[in-house]
Parts: sequence; structure tokens; C-alpha cells
Amino acid sequence: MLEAQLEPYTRLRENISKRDRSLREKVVSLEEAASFVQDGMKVGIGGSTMSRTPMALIWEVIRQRRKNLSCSRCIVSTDGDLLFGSGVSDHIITSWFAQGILWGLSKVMRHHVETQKKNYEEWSHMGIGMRFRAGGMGVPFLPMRAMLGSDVMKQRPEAKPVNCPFTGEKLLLVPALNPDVALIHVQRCDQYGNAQIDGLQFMDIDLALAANRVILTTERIVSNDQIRRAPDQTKIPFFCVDAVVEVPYGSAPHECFGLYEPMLKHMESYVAQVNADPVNGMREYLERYFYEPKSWNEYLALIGMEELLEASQRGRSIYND
Amino acid sequence: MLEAQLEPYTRLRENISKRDRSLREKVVSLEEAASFVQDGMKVGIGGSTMSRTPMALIWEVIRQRRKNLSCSRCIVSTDGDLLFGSGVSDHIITSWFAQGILWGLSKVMRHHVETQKKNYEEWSHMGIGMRFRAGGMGVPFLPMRAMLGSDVMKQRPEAKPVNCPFTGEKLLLVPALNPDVALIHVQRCDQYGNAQIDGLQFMDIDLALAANRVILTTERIVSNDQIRRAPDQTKIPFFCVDAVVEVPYGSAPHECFGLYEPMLKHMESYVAQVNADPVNGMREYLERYFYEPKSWNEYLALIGMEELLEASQRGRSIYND
Amino acid sequence: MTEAQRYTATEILAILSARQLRDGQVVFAGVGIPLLAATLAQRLRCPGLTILFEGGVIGAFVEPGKLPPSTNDQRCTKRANMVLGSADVLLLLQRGYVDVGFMGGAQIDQYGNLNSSFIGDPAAPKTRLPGTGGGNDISSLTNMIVAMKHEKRRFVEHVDFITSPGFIRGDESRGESGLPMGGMFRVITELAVFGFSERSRRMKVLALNPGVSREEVQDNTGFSLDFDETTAMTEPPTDSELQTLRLLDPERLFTA
Amino acid sequence: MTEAQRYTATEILAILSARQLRDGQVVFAGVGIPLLAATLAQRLRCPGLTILFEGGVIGAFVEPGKLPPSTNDQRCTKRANMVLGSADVLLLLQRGYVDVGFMGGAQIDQYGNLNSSFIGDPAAPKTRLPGTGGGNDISSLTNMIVAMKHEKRRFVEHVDFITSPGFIRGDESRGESGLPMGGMFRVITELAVFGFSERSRRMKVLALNPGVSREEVQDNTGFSLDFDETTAMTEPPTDSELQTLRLLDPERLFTA
Repeated sequence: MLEAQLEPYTRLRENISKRDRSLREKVVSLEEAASFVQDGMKVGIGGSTMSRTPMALIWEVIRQRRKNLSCSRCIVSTDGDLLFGSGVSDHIITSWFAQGILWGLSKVMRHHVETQKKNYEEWSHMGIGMRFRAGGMGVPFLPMRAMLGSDVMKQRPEAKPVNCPFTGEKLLLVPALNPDVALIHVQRCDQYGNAQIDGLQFMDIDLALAANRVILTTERIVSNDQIRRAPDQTKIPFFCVDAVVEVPYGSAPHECFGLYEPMLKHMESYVAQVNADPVNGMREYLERYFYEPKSWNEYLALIGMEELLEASQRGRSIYND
Repeated sequence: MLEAQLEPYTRLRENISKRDRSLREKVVSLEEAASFVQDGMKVGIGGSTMSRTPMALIWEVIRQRRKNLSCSRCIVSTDGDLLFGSGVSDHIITSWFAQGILWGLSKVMRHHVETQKKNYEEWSHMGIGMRFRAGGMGVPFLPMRAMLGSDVMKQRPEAKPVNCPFTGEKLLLVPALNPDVALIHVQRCDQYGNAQIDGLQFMDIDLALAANRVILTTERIVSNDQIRRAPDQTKIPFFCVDAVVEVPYGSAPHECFGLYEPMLKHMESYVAQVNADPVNGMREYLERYFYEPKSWNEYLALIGMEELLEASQRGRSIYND
Repeated sequence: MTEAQRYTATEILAILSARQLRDGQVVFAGVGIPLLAATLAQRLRCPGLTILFEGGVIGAFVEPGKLPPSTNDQRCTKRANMVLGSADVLLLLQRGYVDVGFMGGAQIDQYGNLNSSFIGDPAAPKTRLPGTGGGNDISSLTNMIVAMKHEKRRFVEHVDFITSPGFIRGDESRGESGLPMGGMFRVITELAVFGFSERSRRMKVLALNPGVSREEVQDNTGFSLDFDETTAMTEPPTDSELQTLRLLDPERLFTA
Repeated sequence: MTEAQRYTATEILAILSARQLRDGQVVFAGVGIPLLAATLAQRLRCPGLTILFEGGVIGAFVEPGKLPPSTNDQRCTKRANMVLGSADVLLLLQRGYVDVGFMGGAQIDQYGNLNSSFIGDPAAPKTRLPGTGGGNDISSLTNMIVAMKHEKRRFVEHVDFITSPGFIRGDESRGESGLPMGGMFRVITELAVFGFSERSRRMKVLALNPGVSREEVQDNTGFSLDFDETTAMTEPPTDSELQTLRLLDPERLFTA
């Protein structure tokens, strides 16, 4: 397990040295972008819970029927359901996994973990954060002071409790997590991948630096001139990014800070359907919303104009004061 | 040496628990703010080289004739000269110490290190950064991959080269640096200390989190409402901050991003004077510019209206495009 | 109207939890009752209470009727003083800037250990629960207030799995495990307010909720509780507390 | 006009340094000649060259006539793609995003080790130099180009102090010291362009500058240099190179 997770430094460096890090246009279609995700890969997912989830990419990866993905995200909600339920992933590394506190336990997660023996690998929230951060810093581990004493730690032989060589204090060393590919949704970026993130940034910056490939979806593509006018607003530098796709409402039905809040009517009907029957309910949901639509816009149309507009009104209201 | 530097976790926590971290107004005079710096303290200094140096605070600390300060800053320029030359500090922790590349070696630094046996403790730039970062994270060390193999490392028994317990790779563990007090200059903050920093932020965020007290000088004090309208622009949270002073041109003769560039005429005459005679030249400079003026504004008047206006014109030009 | 009819179990939970907070404190709050109770305290008595959320928020003032569905939603940032990365907001706990952590709980034991990971054997669980989220970090690094429903299956002698550590096995075991700071401070339920004894670190009743008997608390608890002459009786919710609470959550998202 | 009169020693240094860079590379540049040379390369042949500065800058286009007095000045951020913390920009080196580090040097030895800390015994130095700055980090973590003045006292057999490591003691000693990546790639002086032999990791002459003899290079070097039939002669600076350089630094801040 550990060996599969922690890459030696020379391999990490070799991977990066092979990437084309020049300032080049990298706008592609959603289909092309999702094809960076190949069977068996470690996939890091940006955002958290129901916020700035790269849902359009997850949607397309599921449509491309990938297999055996090992996915990591700080907090997983319906995206985790869909990754397990569609069969693309059998391993999810996170700190919390349910559809959202409004709906209690995820019957989908329970089904796949309790009876299908899929792997929900639990770390503390900070543990996930320090693993991405170590990955982004190019070090094999970071020390932290949580998880110690808990059964969460006991289940994680990948982490090492040690005595501090300076102070003798007990510390936990958590190993770097360098996903093969990261999927991240942002409010705006340029055609090179210089990305701005408004509001909550979660662990996306560390994740982008840690991953060996980064795929960005963005609500809009802006000019490089606009980026260069406020370089201190750039949160992810272009040379970390391998593909850019403009996908308005790319987090739907989740939220995107300042643009739209979660589409809770859709979420509620989703939860009712899949929790009532985690197998058939999920299959029917995927059929209707994931496999049948010809495009992301057709999927949005199924969520419905009214819900999109209402979510947008609520989303924008954060700037009304 | 190490014992003096690395504080046990329980003491760090105790220090913080005693600080009043409530949302309270903390605007004071420059004199009061500087009096947080007491003899023998470890003082962390924000900015870098000639940029966003908390010069007004350094000016006032020197006027208050403190002693035995141990100062740390990522890169030191004329501020280091003044700290050694005025006698307030006999120990400077940094990665580079000269007046600025335009002027070659600092004769003042050389005099105090070569003949007065003051301590210029050299770390790599990233080494200083990781020490502040460890301090800000509340861990006793961070691992890094530089300094290894160099004589810079050999001179630093405070750092520990180790074999990574995960990969066997050689790593250097650098100890946390938690200054007793940090001096930081920002473009704007509110009366509680919520600070925005434009452009280059250097190591100031880590430093603010690491220090046991933080004193902010600011070009302007804005309303808390303004801060709350763009909370993702806040770089230092109020509960890290213990005092706020509004000091326009608080980095003069150094620069403050977007507001003024370095006042190079003044710098040049300073360098000529102190390099010609590091003892008497410095004494005369301090007398004229530091001890004699009745206020910071009087000091600015000595630098001169023309130079201030010209530096401001250049400083603001970064936003002209 | 009898006392018990004036408010629901969740309402008294939120109100008594809010009473535990002090003005000027920095509190790290989870979603649901903690978020609601911290916001209630802020509106009633503690305008200078600083609320942190796991999503990366410092000093928010959540709006009445707009409670966020998670602590990672944009609503959590309303009138915040700062928005930052979520690893960074957790590191503030580690560094020591936070006075109180405030969470809900699914299962707790006599030493204040919380389980939100597994019911039954973790190797073959009867129920896989959502997991720790920030709970483990918060409870490892600061003083904790927990608000939860009082049921015998939730108040057990030993939790099936220590997700978020309290005092582990009591006495000095928390510190010896590498957690020198923090620990359980209060547990609030619809029946009583609990603390932890200074030496043994076992849970003890500090005060009974209005109209609740010692027997009722003991009967709903899976381990023996000590009562003594210092066990107090909590003042009932005031009208102002109830009104403000209902104003905050008019749709009864968290107070159903 | 003879060849040597067409340009100053610093000008040829900047021009030959600029020629070492390739379009599309990510280069971490120090202040002075490196900044100037990287900017020159960007203007002449490499519009897609990404320049990083220690102050926390990615992808700047420094303006002609507005060279910054340090890499921590706001001028370094001109038309940058990103401005970030200075520890974070250094971590990009550690993670591996940078192709080339580009620095000046005060003293270098046969294995490409640089000294910018002490002349004489570090315990009682004759001269305390400014120190490493980011130099140690850059040279530890990526492939290096060094541009420096060629004098016998600067090109020594062993530096007094290894501030920024090259190949340490040659052979495998760099990797064995914990630096598996990077190392010295090129040293550029006003006399010649140097590389390092693949096995021994000793400095070797790749090409002589226009009008410079082997003897002149050896006479100005404190250790023996190998020349062979592959030692080339560098093409002289073109008019376009000289014009653009002079446009960038009209006040001759770094090309005096």
C-alpha cells in the first residue's frame, strides 16, 4: 500500500522534467481533458464537500468508464457516491464521506464499503492536508500533532509516529500524496492555466503542486493580460497545469463560490433516489444524468433552468453587500 | 544555542493562551508599539531586502536603545546595518546580509562581524522560510532538501541531517523559529489587525503565525467592513496581532509594493557615509536621522519631499497598465 | 404549557451549548448544532466571539435563515474576517490560536472519546459512518465542547472506535499518547451538562437539564455516572434564547 | 574597431549567458547579470521563457530601463503571471518545476562549488561576504548556470567555504551528500564557457570567447584546465544582442 503511494524523489523529479512546462495554450475539450485520467491512476480531486467540486470532469470520467481509480479528496460528498457507484473507483482516500450532513449517512458509501469491500481509507482532515502539502513541497512527509492516540492512526500503517529528534515530543509523520492527476475547478484562468480562485480555496493549491498532471475546468477563460494585471491573485501557476476546459456551471449541482450555491432540489431528489436503492437507484440516476446526455449542457438542462438561475442568484448574493 | 531557539510545544501553547485574541481595537502609537520589543528578545522582521521593511518600527526600537536583540529576517539589507550599528542587536539570523547588490559588501556588517564578533547566523533562504513555517504550523521542525552537502549546513548544528524513515533519502530537518515578537509592515489593515498585503508577501504570513507577538505598522487603517467585504484578501488574521500603528511611508527609505519604490538617493548617500567609516559614519547617520528627529514625519522630511514624491510616482506605476 | 413543551430536544441542546461559550473566545465550530449554537451565542451575548470553520473561515457572521449545509459552503464566509486554505485553518488549532472546539457526536464513551467511523468491528463493520472530517484534528488539539443526542447506544462504556480522542483511557493516557494539550471540556445533551473529573478523566454530571431526573440520565447512559451534592439544575431556556434560535433557523434545518 | 572594443567584459558575460537559455524553459534567476541575461534571452529568442525570482515571482517581463535593484523589488513583478510567497517560490525548485538556476558567483572551484560566505578561515574570516541568499537552495535543487568574472582569485582549486554546492568533491559526492538532482551545467565568464566532465565532475573548457587564447584562460584560473580538439570558439556578440542589451540597461546598472 505505502509503496504504491509514496514515490521516490528521483521519480517525482523525472515525471515533472518530462512535462512540457512552457507557456503554451492548452485549451481542450472536456472529453480530451478527462482522457488524461487512465485506468488505475491516483486521482486527486479539488474543492471540498459540495463546493467547487470538479463535477464536469468527474461526469466525463464516469462516461469514459474508467476503472480502478484511487481517488483522494479532503472531504467527499455525492462525488464519492458517484465514483464508487459508477464503478470507476474502488479506493477513496478522505476524511469524511457522506452525501452531506443534511441527509445523514450515505447508503451508497455504506453499500460499497460494507458489502462490496471497496476501500474508504480514512485520514484526519489535516492528515489529508499535510499529505497533499508534503507532495506539493517535494518532501516525503510532514510532521503533525493530530491522529495520535486515536484508532484512525492505528488503521494507517502508512503514517509513522515518532519521537521528535529535537524535543522528544510525540509526532506523527504523514507521507506525501502525489496524485497522478488532479481535477480542479476554478472561477477563472487563462488559456495557459494561470488560475484565480475566489473565496474558499480548500486544499487545491497544494493539490495542484503535488499532482503529476493537473486538469483545470474553469467557469471562464480570461486573457493572460487580465492575469498579469493582478499576479498576486493567481493561485495556481500555469506550469502546473496540463489542460484547461471552459465549463460554465462546471461544479453543478454543487456550488462554485460567488457564482452559484448548491442546487439542493436536485441534490435532494438524488439522495432520495440512491439512498432508497444504492444499486438500482444509482444505476438509473447515472443512466439518466450521466450516460444519456450528449453534452454537459444537456446535463445542466436536466437539472433545469429554474434551479440553475435560483442557485446563481443565491451564489452571487455573497457580493451583494 | 538550540535550546534558546526551539521552544517546547507546551510553552508555545501557554504563551498563546495568555494572549488576548478577542476582536478588539488595538491601535497604539509608534512608541507604544515598539515598546513590545524588550531587551534580549528574539525579533522577527517582515519584508525582504529593501521591500516592505518595517523601518518605522526598527527606527523606534533603535531610538528606545534596546539591547541584545536576536533578529531574524529572510534577507537583510540596510536594516541589518542599523541593527548592528546602533547596538540594539548582536545576533542576526538571515540568508544574505549586505546593503543591496548595487553597493557590494556592507562595510558595517563586515566591521561588526569581523572585528566586533557579532553573530551573523547564516541559513539558506529556504532554510529561514522553513524555520518560520514550522513555527507557524506549530511543529518543531520541517524537512527540506537544500543545505545538504554544503558548509552552510556544517555551520548549523541546530539543523539535523537524517535519513527519511519512509524512503531512506537524505533530508535536513530545520528547527522551528518562533520569535518573541514580529515586526511587519503592510499596505492596509483594520483596527483589529486584519491585514491585507499587496504584491510580494515574502515570509510575512508564516512569520506572523510563528511569532508570540505581532506588531503591525500599516500605510493606512481601513474599516473592518472593508476587510469583511473581501475576506479572501486578508493575509494575517487579527488574532495574531497585538498592536497596530498607522505609519504612512513606514518602510522609507525602502519600498512598499504599489505605493513607493526605494528612495535610492537617500540609500546611496547612506551607503557612502557608512561604508566610508562604519563606526563614525554610522554614528553620525543615526544621530541625524534616528535620534534627533522628534517624529517619524520629521525623519521623512529629512529624506525630503522630492524623493518621497518621486518614489511614490515610481511605486504607483506598477498599476499604470 | 409544561417546560418540556416550550422547546424541542434539539433546541435545548443548541441553547445550552451556546451558554458554554464566552465573549472574546476563538471557537472552531462544526456544522449543524455547533454552528447554530456558536451563531446563537454571538447574537445573544458574545458579539466578539470568533467562529472558525473547517472550510477555511475566520470570524464569520452567518445570516439568519441562511445556515450553510456544510462548513465548506460559501455561506460560512458571510462577513468573515478572513478566508484561507482548509489545511491552514486546521493548523491554527495546532499552533494554538483556538480556545474551544465545538462538535456534534454520534457515539461517546466515559472518557469522552468520540466515534464517527464504525459501528461494530472496524474490520467488518455493521455500519460504516462518515468518518472524522476535522473532528480528530479539533479534538486532538484544543479543548472540546460536544453537543449530542442522549441515547444509551450513543453513551457507551467504550466506543467501538476512537475517531476523535477524548481522554483515551483516562488518567494521563491522553498526554502519554502525544496529545499534551486540550481534551474534553463539556458534553451537552438534551438531558444534562457533563464535565470530566480532573484526575480520572471520567465523565461526570455537572447539571441536569430542567425537569430531568438523575435516574433519567443514568437510564439513558451505558456506563455508571456519579452524582453528588454539587450536581446543579440548569436554568431553562429564556424566551430570548428561543426566539433568537428560531430566527436563525426558521426552516428548522438543524432544530427539527 | 577591434573585437574586444565592441563590448565590455560584463556585456559579453550577459550575452553568452543569455545564449545558454532555451525557449520554453523555466529559469530561476538571481539579480544582476542573471536577471539581465534571462531578460535578454526573453527579448531576443525566447518569448516563452519563464523567469522566476526569489522574492516570489513567476513569469515576469522586466521593463527596459527599469531593472530592479534586487529580486525582491516590485519591479520584478512587472507583467508577472503570479506573485507568491518567497518560501513557496523556492519550494517550486524542490518540487522540480524549474529547469535551470542562474546565478552570479564570487568564488568557484574546480567542482563548481560556489563561495559567497567567507574569504579565509570561516572561524576568523578575512572577509565576511553577504552569504547564500537563495543560492544554496537553487544550486542544491536544479541545474545551474553561473555567470561570473574570471580572475585567478575567483577560480580556485578549492573554495574556502561551500556556500552553494556544485559537485562537492567530484565523482558521486554530490548525490551521496543528499543532492540527487541538478548540479553545475555551465559557467560563463568573459573568457570562456565551461562545462563539467561527466565522470569526474571537474570543470572543463567548452569554448573560448572571441579573441581569447587557451593560455589566457589558464593563466587566470587557479587550477589546471583540460583543453582538447572539441574546445570550440564562441561566435562574437551580434549587433542585435548588443543593442538589445544596452536598451535593457541604459544606465549600465549591471553592465558597467
